[in-house]
Amino acid sequence: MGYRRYAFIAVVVGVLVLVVTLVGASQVPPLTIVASMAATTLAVATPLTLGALSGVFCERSGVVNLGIEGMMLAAAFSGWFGSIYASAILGFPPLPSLLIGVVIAVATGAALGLLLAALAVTFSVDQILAGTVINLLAVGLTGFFNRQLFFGSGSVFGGQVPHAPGVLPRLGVPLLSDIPVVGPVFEQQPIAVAAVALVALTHLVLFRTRWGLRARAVGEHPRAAATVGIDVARVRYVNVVIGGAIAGLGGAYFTLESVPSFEPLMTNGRGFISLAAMIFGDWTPFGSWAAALVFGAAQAFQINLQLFRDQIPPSWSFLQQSSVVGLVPYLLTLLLLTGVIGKTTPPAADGLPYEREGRR
Amino acid sequence: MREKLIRRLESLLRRLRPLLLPALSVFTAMVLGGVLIAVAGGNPLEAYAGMLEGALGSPRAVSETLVWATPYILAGLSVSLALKGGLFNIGAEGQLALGALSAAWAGHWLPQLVGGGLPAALHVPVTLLLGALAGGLWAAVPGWIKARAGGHEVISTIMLNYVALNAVSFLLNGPMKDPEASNVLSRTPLIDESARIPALVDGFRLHWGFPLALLAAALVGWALRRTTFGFEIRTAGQSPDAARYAGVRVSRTVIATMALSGSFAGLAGAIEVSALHHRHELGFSQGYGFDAIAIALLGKTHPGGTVLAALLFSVMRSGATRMQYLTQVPIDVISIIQALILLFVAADALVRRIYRVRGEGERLVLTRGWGG
Amino acid sequence: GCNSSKKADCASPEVFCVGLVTDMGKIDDKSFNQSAWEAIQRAQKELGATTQYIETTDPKDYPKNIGTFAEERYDVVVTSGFGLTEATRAAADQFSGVKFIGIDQFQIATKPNVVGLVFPEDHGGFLVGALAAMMTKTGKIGAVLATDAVPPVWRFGEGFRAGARHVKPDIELSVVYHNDVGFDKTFTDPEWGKTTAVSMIDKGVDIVFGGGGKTGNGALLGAATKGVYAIGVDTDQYFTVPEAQKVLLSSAVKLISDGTFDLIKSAKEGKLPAGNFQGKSGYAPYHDLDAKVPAEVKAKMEELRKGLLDGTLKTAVPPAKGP
Amino acid sequence: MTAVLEARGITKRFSGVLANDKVDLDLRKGEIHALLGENGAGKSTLMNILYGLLRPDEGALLRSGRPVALRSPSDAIALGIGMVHQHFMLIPVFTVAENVVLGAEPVRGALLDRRRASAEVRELSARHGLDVDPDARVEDLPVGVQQRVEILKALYRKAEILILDEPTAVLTPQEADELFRVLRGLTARGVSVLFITHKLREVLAVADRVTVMRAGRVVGAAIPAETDERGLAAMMVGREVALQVSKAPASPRDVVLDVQRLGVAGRRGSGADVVREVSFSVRAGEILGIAGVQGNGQTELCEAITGLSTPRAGRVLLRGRDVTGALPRALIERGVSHVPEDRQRHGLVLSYAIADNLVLCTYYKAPFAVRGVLRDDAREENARRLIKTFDIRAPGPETPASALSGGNQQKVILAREMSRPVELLVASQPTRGVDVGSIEHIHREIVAARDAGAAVLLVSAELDEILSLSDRIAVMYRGEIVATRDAGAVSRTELGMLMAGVLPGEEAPPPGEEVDA
Ligand SMILES: Nc1ncnc2c1ncn2[C@@H]1O[C@H](COP(=O)(O)OP(=O)(O)OP(=O)(O)O)[C@@H](O)[C@H]1O
Ligand SMILES: Nc1ncnc2c1ncn2[C@@H]1O[C@H](COP(=O)(O)OP(=O)(O)OP(=O)(O)O)[C@@H](O)[C@H]1O
Ligand SMILES: [Mg+2]
Ligand SMILES: [Mg+2]
Repeated sequence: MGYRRYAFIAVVVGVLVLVVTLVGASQVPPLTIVASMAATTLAVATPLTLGALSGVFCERSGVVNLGIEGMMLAAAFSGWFGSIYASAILGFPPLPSLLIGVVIAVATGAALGLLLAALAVTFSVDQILAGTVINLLAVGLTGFFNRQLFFGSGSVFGGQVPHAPGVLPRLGVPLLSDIPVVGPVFEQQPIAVAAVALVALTHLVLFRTRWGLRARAVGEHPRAAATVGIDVARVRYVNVVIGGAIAGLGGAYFTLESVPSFEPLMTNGRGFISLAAMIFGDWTPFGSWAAALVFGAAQAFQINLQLFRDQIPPSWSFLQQSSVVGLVPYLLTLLLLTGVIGKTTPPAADGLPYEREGRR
Repeated sequence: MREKLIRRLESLLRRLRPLLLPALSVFTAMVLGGVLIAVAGGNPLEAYAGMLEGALGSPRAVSETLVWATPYILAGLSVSLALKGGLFNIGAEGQLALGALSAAWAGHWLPQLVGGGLPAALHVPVTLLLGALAGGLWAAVPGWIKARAGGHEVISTIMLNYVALNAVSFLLNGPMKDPEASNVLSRTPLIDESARIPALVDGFRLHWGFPLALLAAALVGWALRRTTFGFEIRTAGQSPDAARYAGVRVSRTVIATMALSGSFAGLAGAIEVSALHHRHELGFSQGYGFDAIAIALLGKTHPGGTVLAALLFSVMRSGATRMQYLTQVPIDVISIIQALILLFVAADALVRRIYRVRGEGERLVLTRGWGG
Repeated sequence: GCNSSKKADCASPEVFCVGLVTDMGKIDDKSFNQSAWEAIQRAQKELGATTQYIETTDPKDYPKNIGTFAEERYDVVVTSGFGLTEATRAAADQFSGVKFIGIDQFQIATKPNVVGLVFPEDHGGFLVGALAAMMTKTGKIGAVLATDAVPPVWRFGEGFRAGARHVKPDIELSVVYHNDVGFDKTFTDPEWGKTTAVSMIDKGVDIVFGGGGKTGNGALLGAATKGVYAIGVDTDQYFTVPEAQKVLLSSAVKLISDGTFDLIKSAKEGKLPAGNFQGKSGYAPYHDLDAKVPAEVKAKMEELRKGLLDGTLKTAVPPAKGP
Repeated sequence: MTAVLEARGITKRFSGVLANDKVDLDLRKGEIHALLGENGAGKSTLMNILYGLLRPDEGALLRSGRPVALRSPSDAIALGIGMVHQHFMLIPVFTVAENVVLGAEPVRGALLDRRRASAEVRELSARHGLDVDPDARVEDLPVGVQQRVEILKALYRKAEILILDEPTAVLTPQEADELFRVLRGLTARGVSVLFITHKLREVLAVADRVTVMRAGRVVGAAIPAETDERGLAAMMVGREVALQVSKAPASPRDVVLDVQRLGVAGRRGSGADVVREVSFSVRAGEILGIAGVQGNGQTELCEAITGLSTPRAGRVLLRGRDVTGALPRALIERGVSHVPEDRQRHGLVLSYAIADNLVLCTYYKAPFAVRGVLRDDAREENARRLIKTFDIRAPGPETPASALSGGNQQKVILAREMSRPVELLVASQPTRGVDVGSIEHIHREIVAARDAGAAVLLVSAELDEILSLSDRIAVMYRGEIVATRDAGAVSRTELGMLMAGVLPGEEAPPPGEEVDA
């Protein structure tokens, strides 16, 4: 991703933070506001970052993943169920139960990745359609099993939902997290930390390793990759399954790290925003992360403006309407799509099925 | 004489052949759905029988099913038409909501604006037209973005869905909220009597919107095959490059296709308001856009197929209530079955393998990657 | 929820049938649909009623779903949610032999066979608002709520505001609604609720009132992670959000289940009232934090509660948000 | 002596097409073996089978006498087989080094060793005299250099057998000679080369042996010393072929197309223009040939003239009227016909019936449409007539264009473009990838258009085509017209030099230099 795009993102985030700081300055010390905005931004960005990385993994190898939303939702559910089952039925202590939940969530994501790969690679199904199928399926299945497993006398827990084992604990950076006011920024939960680590790791894998070179080759020109002995289908399968697993981790964030409960449809379209973040980030890990932070900052902006609604002059009061400021991420994405902030270039073969004996 | 008959029969079979795989897909999905119903402690046969009874068991049931079918046909048509033009319109949801919103406006505020009531012969068409227009304009935006910068319509329509839903929420909570003192809901006032589409048969909810939707499907089918504009849409959809080289203004066609597509979704919303709810109430249209995608794909983007698929979905949705009443099976089963139908229609190689149907699969190519 | 006697002859006087039509939510929403269903299940146990539910997936099915029960000659049809107000009243005209109980449905005019079970949510909100204002140390309190497009939510929120101002006029108040997502999502976004609560707490808020399905629960969890007091909504959330027990000061409650059951019972006895029936809204026990609440606060709370009950105290919150 | 590679009885079917029919072929150590055949004869299919990209339905492959099964290209690579494909198999956004090492990358620990990759490619290119910068991005390189990268890819994998599918199609005669020098060097080291070409001249010059295929079968073999072009062509097509078009001298009349100082920006919008200061004119009744190696701005020039892109500078006049920046349809209405370079992508809607493709530019006008409604009878009548006059070999008007052979697809386009009054015909690579028989037909049609009074702008990279059809010849190099000559007054060698950018009295530019995009 070009520097212009990063600069644009930095300016947007800067403006959002500045506005809130100015508005709230009379009530709360600026540093507190900035630290709080940063914390919100990071929290909101976590599932978006993971979703976007899932997209990067899949699409760099040439498979469009429109099913991130469904993968996250299904993983949020299965991980949550797994953690409760481990703690309530199997009697594990909270932390191991949560970790079991995370593993199950990641496995669920990977399994849906496998389904996407099977549809897209083996059956050459239109990939956008395949993603849509996964989304619909995830909504139906989580709703169905949520009912089956948790509700009514015949369910696994006999109608009484046992207590969830809580959420993943915070991990602090020893010295930094003790600093007053800004300290909490350095105290994060494991999935949030993993998201940032995965950004770097994904970058490393895609751009510095043999596998990454091959995966990108497959995403750019699968036939060329095939002619040097690369197994296109295998590369795509592996990448899509990894992508699914990452989306699964993003799903785990909702029920194992953020709040210990599952709700039907609780991902609330964040999978689609992830996809927008990935495009915004020009299919690069760091770019996607930066874009996820923009979306996070936009949400922090919206929450904070409502908090300081008394400080907003009446003529600007429409800004308090969360339905107005809530539009910021969507409008930014639309703006991006019109090409005014530079063009994005997807991998050349992104979304195109590859047939071994086909012509192109 | 006999030869002629045989030839007729053969041609009929040939014409029915495209229905074979979708039928098998539906069947397979129902079988799997039946397994889930059994898991949920229900009796699949009883459940499906209940569904059929609920959807088609009485004149009233049929009427209700067709009430469901009306927006499904139009929204499905919206998605189908766009797909014919090589565009994947995920934005039917937002377009429909805005169509409903402007119909609600036209039904209530327009007469005030022009000072006095309007005759129904004028008011109804104007209401529907404004709904279609709103949906069309909203859909033209992603068309323009695509034509201008190649920004993919899948992302832009998803974003515009959010924008539309937020805007509707804002308006129904604010400027367009029913000012009636007793009103506690986010909804517009009732539209005037003159703006309401009448019922088709007295005592039933089935309304003239249904034949209108069928007419629209017929019209789209005809226009796509028989008009120069339809030719342009198809050509730009099949091969935008070749179309451009042949002198078709592809950008304009893309925008026009999206606008037309959106206007059908908008019309669907307007009809719901004008014929059924008589007002726009927050959240009445949730999920139609996504059902519409499934319907269009199940109908293989043919207008006729879309109508059939819409009817199938209506039967499921409308019959679900009775199914649940009789067997207490979670309604989510319906969503799962619909997803499975879509899955099998998309991956028809799978269905071919299961039932050993021979022949080449015509691949459903909808999108050409993000690049457009 | 399976019921073997589904073919029961509801028309016969011996068989007492109660049906529930939910709003767009599901029967297991841990919120008002579920509360209503619990009441009906209780009616099955205690009154021997034949029971059944239908979940609505689209508003246009309201009449059909209500009609399904009415045509089977159910004795009582409970419709949960203000969204069904008009459909319920229309059905009451059509099926004069059936009794209807509409939860959260304010009746502007009385119909003989419909009773609206309504709650003064502003009272509950007022009480916990006052509690929060008295208990805060920083002088800053906040509310994290689902959409204000839903009147009960709005009344809870505005009641909270009024109550806090009532005891402490200069209190710093943040009331945030979640209007920026679709209508179906505003109650099911715990992630947002938590994030928003945490953001408030970062700015000095030390008591968070979370209201509106899962979104509100998220706010309680946010308070729990930050170790500040939380106040729940609808039911005594000490039992529904166990993770927040340590910090849960109280809840603004609305006794849907009790109110519904009482009405079903009156219906069985042939004494169902018409018009509006006021359910109870108040505040829940302090539970674990009982020792932390000073006696004078407890006394003041009781005083306020009595005042609201006997009408000497008014919240000044209108039934709905103006346009 | 056993062959290093042998195919025995190879049969390959694609749905309905018998692409290879019991093909036998053997390649001996150190030889250059040419494979000839008309378009669609099955040459590429056979090569792809030898490289493991396709699996034969029947038959066996032997490597140095031992039967082998090639499940994928990696098996072929392991057996020392390398291939340069008809369409380059390079990843445009990767560097040369990345492209070369892809699939056999040097690593250090878990990470790619880019430095070593670069160094190895540099060393390899020096050893074989294939000059190329390992760190350049492939998309920035001219095709001639890209081809070197392709050969380096094979050599990097230590190929002992090198298969080249039409390697010279995109090269100037000088570049082709350079390639053959490299190939000779390789065979001297024991490498065996199997190559496909349509240029009979080359076969005679460099091959040790020739095998000819037709309709999926091997129909003959020859030793260059014992045959000539005419004989090879007859063997390929199965009849005598006129290799030269017969045409009367031109009688040019008024100027139809006048291009004045045209400048066209590159696709990426930045950098130097890809067409610079180009001026020329074409008269009614004459053919102006534009010669040049692919990628020197011809495509962009044609697009600007036909309204498909807007020039950045200069003017285009049609019969004296300024039509710069006019829309394609406006130009079509004024009698401009265009046979685009990429016939499958730009010339046809492959999924459409022939009849629809034949009205692709005129569907909206009478008699094909009346008040916006299509008229089926007119469309079908038109198709029947054109299929007959242009000798399009197809089952019927409703056959989809995708089912036609390359030559017949081209005839459909020509039929469409010539079936309305033609003032100006812009024909871009009209015979690329078309079999010899169809070339004959297409050339005759182009000359007929000229004789009927059309101005013809013929763009071709094929020297023989340019020389035999044009009345005048302009040479394009790096976006400029570097020379214009009368067709009779220029030699092949001179044209080849001009196409390579060698102006009279200059030295050849160093190989490997980049075209600034
Ligand atoms: N993937 C494919 N699917 C279907 N048909 C194919 C495929 N590849 C090749 N064919 C058909 O097989 C036949 C042989 O094609 P092939 O590409 O081998 O010809 P060729 O001799 O290389 O021609 P050219 O001179 O154009 O390179 C043609 O009729 C072609 O249409
Ligand atoms: N998938 C396919 N199935 C059947 N026939 C095909 C297919 N693709 C192409 N063909 C036909 O086969 C013909 C011969 O194939 P061939 O590869 O020689 O085409 P071509 O026009 O020379 O293109 P290229 O430049 O790729 O060689 C094509 O012109 C085309 O009409
Ligand atoms: Mg070939
Ligand atoms: Mg070819």
